[in-house]
Amino acid sequence: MVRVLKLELRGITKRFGTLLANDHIDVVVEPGQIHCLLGENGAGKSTLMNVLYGLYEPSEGDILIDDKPVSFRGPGDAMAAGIGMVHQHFMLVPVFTVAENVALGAEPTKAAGFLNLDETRRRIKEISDQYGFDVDPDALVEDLPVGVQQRVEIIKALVRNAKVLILDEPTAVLTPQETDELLDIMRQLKSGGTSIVFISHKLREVKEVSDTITVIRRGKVVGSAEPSAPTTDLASMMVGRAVNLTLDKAPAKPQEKTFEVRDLTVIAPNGQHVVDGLSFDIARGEILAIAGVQGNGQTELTEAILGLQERVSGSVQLDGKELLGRSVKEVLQAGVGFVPEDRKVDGLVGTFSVAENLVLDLYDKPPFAKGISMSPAKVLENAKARIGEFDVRTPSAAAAAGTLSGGNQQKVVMARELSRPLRLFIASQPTRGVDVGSIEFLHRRIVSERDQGTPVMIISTELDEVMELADRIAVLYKGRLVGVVPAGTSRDTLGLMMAGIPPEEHAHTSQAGPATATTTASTPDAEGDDYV
Amino acid sequence: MTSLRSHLKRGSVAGLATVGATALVLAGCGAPPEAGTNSTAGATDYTGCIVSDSGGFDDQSFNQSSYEGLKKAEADLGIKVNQVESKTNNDFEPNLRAMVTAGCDLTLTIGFLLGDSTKEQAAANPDSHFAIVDYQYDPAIANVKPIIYDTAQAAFLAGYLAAGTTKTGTVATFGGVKIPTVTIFMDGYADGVKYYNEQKGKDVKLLGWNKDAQDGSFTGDFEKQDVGKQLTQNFLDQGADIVMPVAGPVGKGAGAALKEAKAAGKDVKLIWVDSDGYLTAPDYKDIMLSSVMKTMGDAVEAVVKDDKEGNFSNTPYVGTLANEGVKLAPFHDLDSQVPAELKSELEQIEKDIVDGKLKVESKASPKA
Amino acid sequence: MSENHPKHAAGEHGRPDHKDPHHPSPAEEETAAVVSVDTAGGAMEPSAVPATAQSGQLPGGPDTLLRRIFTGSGMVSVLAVLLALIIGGLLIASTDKQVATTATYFFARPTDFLSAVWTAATRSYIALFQGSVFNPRGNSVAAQFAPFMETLTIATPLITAGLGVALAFRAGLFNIGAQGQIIVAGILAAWVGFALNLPLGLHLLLVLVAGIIGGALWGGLVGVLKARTGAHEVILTIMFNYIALYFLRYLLNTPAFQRPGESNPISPILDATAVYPQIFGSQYRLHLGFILAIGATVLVWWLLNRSTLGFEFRAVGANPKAAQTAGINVSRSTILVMAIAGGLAGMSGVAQVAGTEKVLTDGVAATYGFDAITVALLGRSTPWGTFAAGLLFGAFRAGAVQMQIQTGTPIDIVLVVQSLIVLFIAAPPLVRAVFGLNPRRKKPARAAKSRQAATTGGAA
Amino acid sequence: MSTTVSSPRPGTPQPAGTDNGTATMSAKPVGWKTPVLLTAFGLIALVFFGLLAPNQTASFGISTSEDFFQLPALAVNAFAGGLVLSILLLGLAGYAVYLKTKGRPAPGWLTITFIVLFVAAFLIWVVGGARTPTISLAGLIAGSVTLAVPLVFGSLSGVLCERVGVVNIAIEGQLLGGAFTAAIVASMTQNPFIGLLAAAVAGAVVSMVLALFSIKYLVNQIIVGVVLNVLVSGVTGFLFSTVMQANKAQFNSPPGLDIIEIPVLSSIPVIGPILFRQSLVGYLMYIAVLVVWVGLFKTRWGLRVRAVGEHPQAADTMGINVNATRFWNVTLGGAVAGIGGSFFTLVAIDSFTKEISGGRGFIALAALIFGRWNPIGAFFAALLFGFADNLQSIVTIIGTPVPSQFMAMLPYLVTVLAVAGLVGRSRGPAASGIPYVKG
Repeated sequence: MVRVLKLELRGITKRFGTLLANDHIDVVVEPGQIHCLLGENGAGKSTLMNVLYGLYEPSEGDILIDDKPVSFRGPGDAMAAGIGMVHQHFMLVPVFTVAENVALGAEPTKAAGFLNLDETRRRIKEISDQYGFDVDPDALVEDLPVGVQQRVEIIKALVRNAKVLILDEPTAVLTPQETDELLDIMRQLKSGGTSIVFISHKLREVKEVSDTITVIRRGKVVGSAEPSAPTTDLASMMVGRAVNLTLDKAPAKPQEKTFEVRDLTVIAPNGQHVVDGLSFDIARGEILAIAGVQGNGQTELTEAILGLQERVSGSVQLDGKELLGRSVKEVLQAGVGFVPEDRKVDGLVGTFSVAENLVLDLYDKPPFAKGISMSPAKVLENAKARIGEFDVRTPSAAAAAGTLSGGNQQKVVMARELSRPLRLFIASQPTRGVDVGSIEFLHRRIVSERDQGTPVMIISTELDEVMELADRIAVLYKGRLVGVVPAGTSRDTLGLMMAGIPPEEHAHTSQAGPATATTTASTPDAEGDDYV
Repeated sequence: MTSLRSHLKRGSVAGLATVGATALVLAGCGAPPEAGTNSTAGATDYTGCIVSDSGGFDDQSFNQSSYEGLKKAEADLGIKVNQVESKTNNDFEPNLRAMVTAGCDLTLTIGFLLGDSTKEQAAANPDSHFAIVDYQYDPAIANVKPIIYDTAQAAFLAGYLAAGTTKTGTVATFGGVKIPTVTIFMDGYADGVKYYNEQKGKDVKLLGWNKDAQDGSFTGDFEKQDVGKQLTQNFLDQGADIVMPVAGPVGKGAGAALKEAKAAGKDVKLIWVDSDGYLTAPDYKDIMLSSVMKTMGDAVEAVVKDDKEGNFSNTPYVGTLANEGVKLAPFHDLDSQVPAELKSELEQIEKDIVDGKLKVESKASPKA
Repeated sequence: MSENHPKHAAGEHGRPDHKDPHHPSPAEEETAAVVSVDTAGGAMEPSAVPATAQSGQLPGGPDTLLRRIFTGSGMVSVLAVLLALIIGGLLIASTDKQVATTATYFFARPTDFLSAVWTAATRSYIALFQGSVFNPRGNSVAAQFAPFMETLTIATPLITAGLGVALAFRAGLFNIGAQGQIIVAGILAAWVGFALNLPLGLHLLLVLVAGIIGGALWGGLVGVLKARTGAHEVILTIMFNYIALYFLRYLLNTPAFQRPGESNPISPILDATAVYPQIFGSQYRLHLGFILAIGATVLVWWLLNRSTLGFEFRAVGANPKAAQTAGINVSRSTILVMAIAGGLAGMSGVAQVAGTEKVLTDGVAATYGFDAITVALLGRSTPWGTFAAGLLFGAFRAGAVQMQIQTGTPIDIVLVVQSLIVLFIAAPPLVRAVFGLNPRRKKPARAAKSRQAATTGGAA
Repeated sequence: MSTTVSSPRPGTPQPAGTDNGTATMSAKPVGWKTPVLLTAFGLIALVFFGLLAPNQTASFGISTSEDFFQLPALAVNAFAGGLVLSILLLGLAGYAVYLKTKGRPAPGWLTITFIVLFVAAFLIWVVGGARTPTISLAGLIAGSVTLAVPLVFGSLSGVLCERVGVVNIAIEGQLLGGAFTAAIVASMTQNPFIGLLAAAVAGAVVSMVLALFSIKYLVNQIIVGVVLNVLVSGVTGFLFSTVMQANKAQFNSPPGLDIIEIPVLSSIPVIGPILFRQSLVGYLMYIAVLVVWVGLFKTRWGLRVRAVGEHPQAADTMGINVNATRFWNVTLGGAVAGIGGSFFTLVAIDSFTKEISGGRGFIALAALIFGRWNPIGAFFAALLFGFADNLQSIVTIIGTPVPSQFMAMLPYLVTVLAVAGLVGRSRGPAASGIPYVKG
């Protein structure tokens, strides 16, 4: 067997300006181990790994390989030292083929620098066969499913003979089934002699696959644990307090159905039916959660309702009025509140002040504007009220929204959308990238909006969030509705539905799921599905 | 980034240092002059000033010729010269004003674009004298002397010459921008060709200008010389063998194209304008058939001389064949290629024009 | 719950390794404010500088020239101007005859060379100053201040066209087309001015309106094409400049745009009722257009900061996707902002034909359309910044005339100095480095270490 | 590895499912735009080039006197020719409409065929209506290539810069800088080859400023480009007035690069002159297009360059120094444009004048976009602009009722049409224009 590496981080400190992202972190990765770094989003795990991978220079501290200190000028050095990394957001060039992506940076060439990708193709085949990956070296990466893209990333590392593989939140974009496959691959790699640094905040996976666990909180190592440690202990270590965050939610009292979607179809520019004949409706005082793995038409569904999609057919009616074919402004005026999935891109203008962002879709309505003249005083007044009401942590109402933390940004978006009388509330990934404290707050606001009698539609890829908030759950797969099931449906059933299998085909698993389904400490977090 | 930065610094600093040091070592070893050698030229109080239009004094056209005329006056008459170039139309007025305040005795302005500003300054400073090239006022202004040219007369000769010399039966002309001082050349040239055809019963074709339609080929500016070259190439492709560019520096493009054609074995010729191209564009000596000259420098010098001697008048100076203000330049090296018969015909035509027997008219001609 | 949410929770939530181009991404946005403050102080941490903290990023945000001057980076602006002037001075000196002469015996008597360099550069700049601000040699107070009036006059079209460019910048559009917009405005305004006979007041008003409409049409057309087809406005505006110029040349060759009895491509002089009155009488060229330029600056300020339209423009400029999601019609904004920008540039066209030139020629736009871009950049796309930058560049242009007369330095030097100023102001770290203001940072230790790393890495 | 550059949001790999991939902005929507445009142009052709065409014979010379063998001139009756071609055009437009009703986009060949036929119809119409209805087709094409030479170099510079993620608006400045330096250095050394080399260096220096400011100081790339154009214009104008004009013989009379004819081959009609009767710069143009294309798409260097332009983070994580790659590529681009600039002063003409590049850098920019960031596409786009330019020149020679000022607008109108009508929302390299800030 190939010799394996011992990797040690000693006193790693990383500052960004005055911000301390990593504070004297010590971690030892023993050869041939799966070492888990457990921590909330924002705890500093990824920064640490970027330091280890040579992307950031540490402000202080040393990296040791086999007890010898090394320092990496860039990822090239790290790779040469036998460290490979699969980033949370894949580092693949979408318009390149698999082979090109794998070759990049260490390209086999013929004379005069001409590429010789045959060698790369052969290696990809080899590794694919060894680990049972099904990867076509000549496929364009942008055409591949996420799971396959992730395997391409793993191949990239293996082609470079990585002895230590860093996996940064690898399961965030996977279905439960794909996650299980990945865990299998990890075990395989380990038995082949590769050490793995597994970064996650999902306790179930961590416990299932890790050999050692190091818990990081706010940039510091707060302790280490055995995988056998109780889930609740791990969770409170990670979050820094006892976690018992089940949402207090009164049962829904659905009234009349005021929002109806019929045969909604959205055709993407490339001709694909990204939303395909959807029909559902939502009653006042009810939360419908749309579950599904990311990229199954959720974005297009919400954009179609809002009027942002061009090629749409079918019907979307709110209070008996057709929404399709109207401008975004008209849809918003009809009483639709909308929280987009990517607040930085769609929800906020980062360089605008918090106050301006709080009126981003109200700026031309009284009292903020008379004619085309705006009243800064009224905008400010509104901002102060909303900031107080939603507990937005900002230096001032004039601070640029882009400087706030993710949770506070999300509060700004939510505050804006909930500040006007709504006839329908749509929130897409309402708590993505948001800290635990804010999640609780935002969830309570969503439920209270429901309790005021507004139909609410939640789109989330996080099963925990779906299960916690929903009164009914609709699962999307490849633009189609797999089924609409009641709130209490088990995690396994939902998982299978997210893979496209309708509930009637796996009825036997619907009840009495495995122990994992019991939610003792449900603290859904940023990109993840579940802690447990 | 680190390596990039250090590389940059090292590279640029080292490079600069090398260049600088070399230059100093090479150039810095001379001996200093003795102090106190301050030469003062033959002194006179008379100051002649010139304001160019936006073409600048290097336009190889009227700004340049006028400027050279004034410089000649400086050398010959010992006057002081002040000059200022205009970059844009906005500079005309401040430039002119500055000249007047600087105490110029005579201020020369170039081109119709300066017409209004000159008029204004002339009115504001009735004691100062002005002269304006290629523009005239109706009615005349007491302290402004227009210097204008009936260029069509000389261009007529050039047209006749071209028609009489062409081997292919096709001649061509093009302009820089369609303005009267340009089209007057083209009109005369066209008429010359036409006259030749009438006299000889031939059918020499003219490309690039249609006098009746008052439209033709223009490069669009006085800058893109390669466009002038390509245009000339196109003329050659269309069968022309003699080309007269009326486009300032862009004329060199025509010269370049013809020179190439000549090198490729074609018998082609160039007719220059404004100055004697044989002298001012010597690169094209061997294809320079003749030039349509505006002897602006002489006129300018004469006007300055008159004024200096107290003989200023506001009657327009009109350059014609008669007063040699415009003329056809000698054939120089190509003299042998112009048949004696044609030469005498040209002399006769010149005489007829001078005598008024032959009228050369252009829409752009100076008003009588 | 609040104690669990410290103000600066270690900010790595979201996408730590994802570098969003428009957002400060290192360790998340939360840190951006802190970081930018930190970098402004001079401690450049290349890996932690958010793009928006860099001065070149457009649209400019709220930091105006004025504010920059009164904050730490004000010094940088001053130094940037100084540095540009020094380089320009060196360029002047390098071609100076006296400098060349003294350089030949540099080693024998270096002081001659140095004083020649000094003289060549300062002589030009003194002339520049005398031609733009105050001429002590003037024989009356009025004459002494005449250069300043000239500066204001030349600044007028620079300001309005610069505002047009700046406004478009703020909406995320690069309006390189002020030149064409000035031309089309000039055509319409001049035609109304010389072809119609109308009473005083009404005539001028109509000239102004015609010019603004002309510019707005030409700019708006680009907006329409951009909004409908997605064509890039940089290319479109450049092409539209040429098209406008050739169209103008065509018109100037038609009798309708020529003086009766003449065939020169120059229009009749505008009627006396159609020209801007001169503010301080006929001794200065300064005309009503300058007051209107001040008005335009106020208007643009109001538009951007106090109107719903400006809110839309800025939102579209800063984040078009968010703007669209918030119900703002991005296409409409694009068209509208280009039309208004064109209208502002159109005011420059009017200032030309009704203010200084009083006729229409094919040089009506001079180089104002292109200068306006640098003016807007220097003004950081804020209305008052643009105003100030317009004055500065107006002073350069006005002074350049005097400089040329007195010293023979070609006006092109102004282009050099202007563009250098914009470059330097956009890159404060460079200026600080040149003047030795960057705190020295130790690097050698790292280099040694990384070499070792490479070898170790190779062995492992 | 096709020529179309398509990527979603800059720098974000799409975590999307396979066949339901989220809407990528690059994919061309099957809209009505193309069919409607084609139909409109077909109708214009029918009315103007067909029905309203003069009943005169337009003749197109194919051979020049120097050619190896002579081909007869092509003579077409303007009316009949216009009618036939416009009917063909309408047929193509109809096919596009038919495809649209089937939900399919018009294929690339259809648009290209349409353009070619439309240009042919226009040519026949304009020549048929002229006073002298004869033009030399060979000359038209050869001249187009000549006029396109600086455009091709300029757009290659753009390709090299944008492919690596830096927008290059400074092409104009690079051309001008190259032209100036070539003139002054070749004059001083009396050696055009040294001049050519110096032009490349000058272009590279201009580019280095662009690279320095946009990469190191993160100044907006378009701003740097715009300002650089002004700077180069100012510096060359200043030195022209002060240095070159003062001593033309020493500083502004560069020896030119001669036309190198390849025997026999250069005498092939039409093709001969454009391929085998060129100056060194002309031959370099063909070589440069090929080298850049092969380099970008077949070599390690190209793979890295494109990776940096598409997804710099990905390149960085694979150990590629993003900013150094950008810096040197931008510098290389400048050198290429500099060589293009030398064409003005070493090939076309034998001296420098102010603003000799005359805005060609911007046309090159348009060619780059029209050519979709592909060296070969940019080459053909530049040829199209050269063609439009030369056509207007020839048409004014033979005399047409269209005023010359309008003919002069032709290249610019073609650009607007190309950019607005045919290119539309196509996207360049995903990371183009975005500074890469590590960390």
